Amino acid sequence: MKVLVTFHSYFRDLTGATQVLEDVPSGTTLGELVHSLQKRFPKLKSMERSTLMAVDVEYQTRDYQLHDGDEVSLFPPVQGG
Amino acid sequence: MKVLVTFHSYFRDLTGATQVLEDVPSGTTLGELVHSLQKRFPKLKSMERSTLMAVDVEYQTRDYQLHDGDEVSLFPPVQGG
Amino acid sequence: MKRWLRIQWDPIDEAALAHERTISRGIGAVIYFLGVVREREGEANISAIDYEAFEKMAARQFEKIFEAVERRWPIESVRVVHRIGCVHVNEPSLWIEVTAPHRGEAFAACQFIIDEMKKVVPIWKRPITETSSANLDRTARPGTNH
Amino acid sequence: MKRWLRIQWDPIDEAALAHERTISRGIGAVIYFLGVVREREGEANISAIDYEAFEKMAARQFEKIFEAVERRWPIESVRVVHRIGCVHVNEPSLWIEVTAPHRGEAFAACQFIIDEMKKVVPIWKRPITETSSANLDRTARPGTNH
Repeated sequence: MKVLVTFHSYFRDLTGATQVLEDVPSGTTLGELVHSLQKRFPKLKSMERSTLMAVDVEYQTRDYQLHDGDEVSLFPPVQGG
Repeated sequence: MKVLVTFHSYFRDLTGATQVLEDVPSGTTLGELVHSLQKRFPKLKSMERSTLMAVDVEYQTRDYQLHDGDEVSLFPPVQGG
Repeated sequence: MKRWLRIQWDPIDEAALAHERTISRGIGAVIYFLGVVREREGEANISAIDYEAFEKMAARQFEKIFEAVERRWPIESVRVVHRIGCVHVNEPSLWIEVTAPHRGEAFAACQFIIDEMKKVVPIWKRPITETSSANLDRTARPGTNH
Repeated sequence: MKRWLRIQWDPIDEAALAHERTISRGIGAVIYFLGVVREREGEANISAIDYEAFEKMAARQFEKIFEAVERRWPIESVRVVHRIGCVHVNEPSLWIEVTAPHRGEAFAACQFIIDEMKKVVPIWKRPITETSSANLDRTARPGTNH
């Protein structure tokens, strides 16, 4: 299934990408997706403990089961204000 | 010695007066002055526990020793805001 | 700490007050508080509150509050306006502005000013109901047809 | 509870926002908070902050904060404006207004909104120093000569 991943803030700099379209097996979790992205983008791995994950407009945890067409966002800690 | 007493807020209504000029013996305390005013204005006596006392622009307690020319203010609890 | 107090009969002009604000490049937080006259005062519906101040003492007591604020928090400026006379429901009787490097101290100082004011500043209120409003002569501003 | 959110590139127009305020006759307290960009960001002196938002998610997260406010306090209205793009030192990046019957709940809700925003609303900042400001192309507003 296809999952669109968007990087926000300096995660764009770490990955050199704004968005990547991923093809993942059915049943893949958000944690597994992030793990595979960290392999491809080693600088993302260095931010592992500061990575926030969302699907559509809601925060999700690593065990979230992805669905075809999900829009995933990865970003560093937020800093509004 | 002469002391000018001003009543604020509904203490004016209780006494029927805005100001009274009092002639008191040297050494009189603020408490003694207020006591004598409560005799003259019985409705003021009923507010005894809710009476705030100031000399010039500072709060004072009953044992404050009055001076000639002091400007005393008596008023109910404040309600700014 | 910059301090600025006005006890005034005129309506509080929020736009003008905001326009007059100056802040240094170290300021991160500005708080405004508006105290507004509510329709409900205790059990009764009112149409206005008639505020009275012992102005000279009110100014001194505010000054002492400002001194306490300065001792406790790194506040850059405090401005306070308290209106007196007849203030109708929905109109502000009190306007406070606090500017500070960080919001924590700005919120703390602003609440402190209000709390202390309600304890020590000699201002009193008289609720005006529809029936009592015929009897408002004594609230007239001196020298004006208020 | 009335809720109103704007995430905008344009400068925050305090006067217009204050002018648009409507309050019922039960309101006793209005609080405004302005978050202003400070010159000092950590160890460095900056000239501006470039704010970026994931807008759709930011709107949803603010909505959840507003829902939490409504559950906890009797607030009449909340209005929030967060500016994005390049905000210079001394300019506000955040404007919040809370109206409520009493000041206690208004102060509590206003601080809660800021605290929660800083935890969950996807907005990020990039400090702009004099030397980095030549490199501001990507902060340009889409479709304008910003």
